[in-house]
Amino acid sequence: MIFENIYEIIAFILNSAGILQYMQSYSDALGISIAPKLIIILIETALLLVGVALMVMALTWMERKVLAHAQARLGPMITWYHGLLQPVIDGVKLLSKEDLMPKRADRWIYFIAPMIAFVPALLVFIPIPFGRDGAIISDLPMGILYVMAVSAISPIGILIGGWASDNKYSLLGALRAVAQDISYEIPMVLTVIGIVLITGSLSLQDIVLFQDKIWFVFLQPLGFIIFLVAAVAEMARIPFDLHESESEFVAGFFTEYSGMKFAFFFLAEYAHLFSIAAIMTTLYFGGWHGPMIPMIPPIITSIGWFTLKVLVIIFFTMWLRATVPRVRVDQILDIGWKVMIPLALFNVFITGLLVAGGVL
Amino acid sequence: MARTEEYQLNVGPVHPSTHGVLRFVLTMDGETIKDTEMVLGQLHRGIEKIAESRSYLQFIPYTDRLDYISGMTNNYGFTKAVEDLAGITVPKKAEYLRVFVMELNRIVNHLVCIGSLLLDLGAATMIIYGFRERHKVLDLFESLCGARMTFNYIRPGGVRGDIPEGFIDNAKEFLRDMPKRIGDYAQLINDNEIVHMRMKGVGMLSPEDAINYGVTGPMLRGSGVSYDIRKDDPYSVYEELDFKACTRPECDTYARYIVRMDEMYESLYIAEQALKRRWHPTLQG
Amino acid sequence: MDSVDKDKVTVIDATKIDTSKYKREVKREDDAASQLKSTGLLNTLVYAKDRAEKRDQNVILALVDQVVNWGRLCSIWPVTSGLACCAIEMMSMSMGHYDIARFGSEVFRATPRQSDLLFVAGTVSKRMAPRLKRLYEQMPEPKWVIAVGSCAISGGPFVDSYAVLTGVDKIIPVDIYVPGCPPRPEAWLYSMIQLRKLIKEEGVGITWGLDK
Amino acid sequence: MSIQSELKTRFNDAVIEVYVQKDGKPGVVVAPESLAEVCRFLHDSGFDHLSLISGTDRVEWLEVIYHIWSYTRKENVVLKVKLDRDKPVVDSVASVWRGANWMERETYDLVGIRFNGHPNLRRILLPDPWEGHPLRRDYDMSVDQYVYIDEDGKDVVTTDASKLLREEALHGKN
Repeated sequence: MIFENIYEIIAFILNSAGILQYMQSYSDALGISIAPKLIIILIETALLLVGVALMVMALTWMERKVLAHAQARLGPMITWYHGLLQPVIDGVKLLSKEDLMPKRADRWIYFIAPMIAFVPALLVFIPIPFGRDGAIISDLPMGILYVMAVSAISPIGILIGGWASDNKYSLLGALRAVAQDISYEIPMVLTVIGIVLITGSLSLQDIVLFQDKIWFVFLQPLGFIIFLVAAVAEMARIPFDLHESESEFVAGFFTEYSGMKFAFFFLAEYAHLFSIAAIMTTLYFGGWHGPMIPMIPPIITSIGWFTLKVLVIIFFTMWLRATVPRVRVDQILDIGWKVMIPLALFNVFITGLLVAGGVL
Repeated sequence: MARTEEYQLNVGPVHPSTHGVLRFVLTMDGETIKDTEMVLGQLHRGIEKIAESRSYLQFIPYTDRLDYISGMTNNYGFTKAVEDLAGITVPKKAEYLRVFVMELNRIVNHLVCIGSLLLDLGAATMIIYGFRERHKVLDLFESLCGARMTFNYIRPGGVRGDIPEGFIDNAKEFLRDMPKRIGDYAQLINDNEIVHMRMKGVGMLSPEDAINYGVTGPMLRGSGVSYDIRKDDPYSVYEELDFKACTRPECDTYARYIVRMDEMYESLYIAEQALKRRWHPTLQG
Repeated sequence: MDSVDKDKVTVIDATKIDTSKYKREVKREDDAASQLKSTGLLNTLVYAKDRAEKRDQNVILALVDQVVNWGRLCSIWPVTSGLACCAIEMMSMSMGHYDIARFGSEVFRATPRQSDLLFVAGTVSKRMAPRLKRLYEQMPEPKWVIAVGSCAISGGPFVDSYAVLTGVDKIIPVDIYVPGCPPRPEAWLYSMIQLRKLIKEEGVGITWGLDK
Repeated sequence: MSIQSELKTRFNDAVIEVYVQKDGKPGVVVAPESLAEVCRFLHDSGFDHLSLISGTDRVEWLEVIYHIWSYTRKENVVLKVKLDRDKPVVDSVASVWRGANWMERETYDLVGIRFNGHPNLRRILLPDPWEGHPLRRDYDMSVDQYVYIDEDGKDVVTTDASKLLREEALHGKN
């Protein structure tokens, strides 16, 4: 069986279990024939939410463990096996924590900011192919454009969150974060142009299928380096973690946030980390491509390969965090505008020449 | 027409980069700091007033709590003053032991300093490595005097007591291992491009300014002034020991960091000499 | 150094010590039920039931209580605030040697809004006292305070100084006192364990208003 | 030529007493009026490092002590100024050594000696409205002063503990 996307997979499962026909006839009788489709979409959304939440939890645990072991420590140990339940526990605690709001905060914006930061981080996953044979929510024809556009919304949440807190640290942190996000968005998009020129398609699925012989890392080495630096900046990881910059602005834009709202920002941060690593895998490391193991359905194997690649990239960023210090804000913008963008343009130029010459 | 305005930003007294209770009021123009006003006194404990009602021996524990990372050196400063006042001569044995513990304390101090510097730059790993070695020194000190930080070890006329069993072996082991550790730190920090970006050309302090402001220690030597009180106005037995004053001419934060790194090697060398001389068969008194 | 009398140093061979007399008798429970009970979740259930009976409370509520308390006691995030000497030992505690991260507490939040625990680590001078009080007030409920070191408990060696507040409990409520000047990191860890016990006993209803 | 005799020949009347400290360093007692002049001369003749300014209450008089070191000549000199207890005023040397700025503020804060011509003579360790100078012998230790922060973020000093302390602490129920 070959599926187009997860919708079809869910529909197939429900169909073979006989539930779909039952639902269809029931809703037809009620006169709302669209209902089964909606239910499937809801299931899909729930799957995405749960998947991302689980991944985020795994990432926070991984971050603490990787950092601890890099620093000759142990990290969380007592909550279940090697502290595996630590993220769950943190969630429970943050849920039960008092939710403070500063007296002079802009209440409505203060309330909405964490959602604005969190939702785009979730939406980015829609066109990303997690595996072969339809492990994709929707193969948008201009997927890469969609990804870039949606992930550019998150900084707005950060900005208004910092603004609404009525705190100088928050505001400065937010301004830094937005300045950085915007300056690194541009080289990122420019490097993607190189890939699009080669594949001739904006669809992420096509980009992955193109890489069955050779990954784009080898075709676009310069583009990859620029993308890597920009990705680390977009993820807001050390050395580019000006979003938080703890030793300067206490906790950056979420200085005033507590309890669940803070947890949302936290979730958004790690979901963003995961999404950018996923995009990087898709664009440069051949997405779900990898040796298939017999006896296991290829969809599972390919998702496994995809996850493994994503985790390796994330491990790299964690390793960076344990090793290097933070770059200053003027230096970060200098790098972004004076080095990255010209290099990215150069990359587009070279790629265009090669493609026009028929080399690639 | 846009209007720009300077604003005030309060940093501290509880802030991750103040490491204790220091407070600045910064006048900022955008991201640029235009002026700094320091507000001190959040840790003013009135030790001088307390000293009025304490005897000389009673006051030594308070000196541990002045600069709480280098208690031994503070002990020595106070004890030296008492000895000068009372005209006490200290046996050579004790002086060597004092020099030994003070130099180890200097290493501890520098480790914490470099660790905190990197912590403020955003790299948390160095301070953890630094504290690992710090614990080894503190274990040595603990075997000497029973305390990890507040030693009360150096007393007028000598030290509190002689070394315990097994101390020399542990000390030798530390002295043997430490150069490699410092090499590890250098590997972690020195060749890091971001460290250079953050530290080189930052915090310039010209030699003239440094002298005029009365700056001393590694800060002064980082500004290229080759002055080390252990060499130029020697106390204790530093006159007999062989070491050099580490200086760097660059006057920036990186130079001061390098001076501290170099000084750790020198301190190890001094400590080794002190240990050797302390148990030299020909040592009299 | 070569003249040190090596014979004086008595070397203990660890392999020759008879350890059998130090071994504690461990009672092994063989039946499946008690083994299950010793694993986390069921234990929580049993404990919740006991509590509910003791307090005349709804079992479901007691269970929620348990889960929330479990979350709180395993994820205590301290605020980055050091006052004096003890703060250095606080740093020691979070470093490799002692590693408070094992208890899930290595997340030293710089902002009081996201932290649960305030270590009053060091001398509280009169000038610092109102600022410390403000820091405490900025923390969201539920919050705990551990007063560490003799200075924070009573003024310690500086008790007769004009500039030192004699005991931080005069301005903020303190849950646990750790004596020492400064206390060893082991003592800090012990205080963390005591705090966990305290949170375990403290019903979540106190802050949720459901206990009454 | 030792620095003591150098000072003696140059400032004949201003140098009141010449002595040797217990630690062997040369000490000079200077008249308060000519302190700034002497310091300027010392600075110009190579004594470029001011280690410490400290104030002492000697019951009959107040004393300010300057520890000065020369990097070029590698020698120390200790200056002392004796001041009237009722009117402790001396010239500031902050224009000679900029490092003197904070040390003079500290001396003002704790001992209550005023420095003429100091750019910013405010308390440094204690909050501005603090009553009395603690290192004076007549400082009243029986009065407890408390600090709290008012609406504008300024330190306010009061003897009324109820503004800062908890009720339990005030009524001894803790």
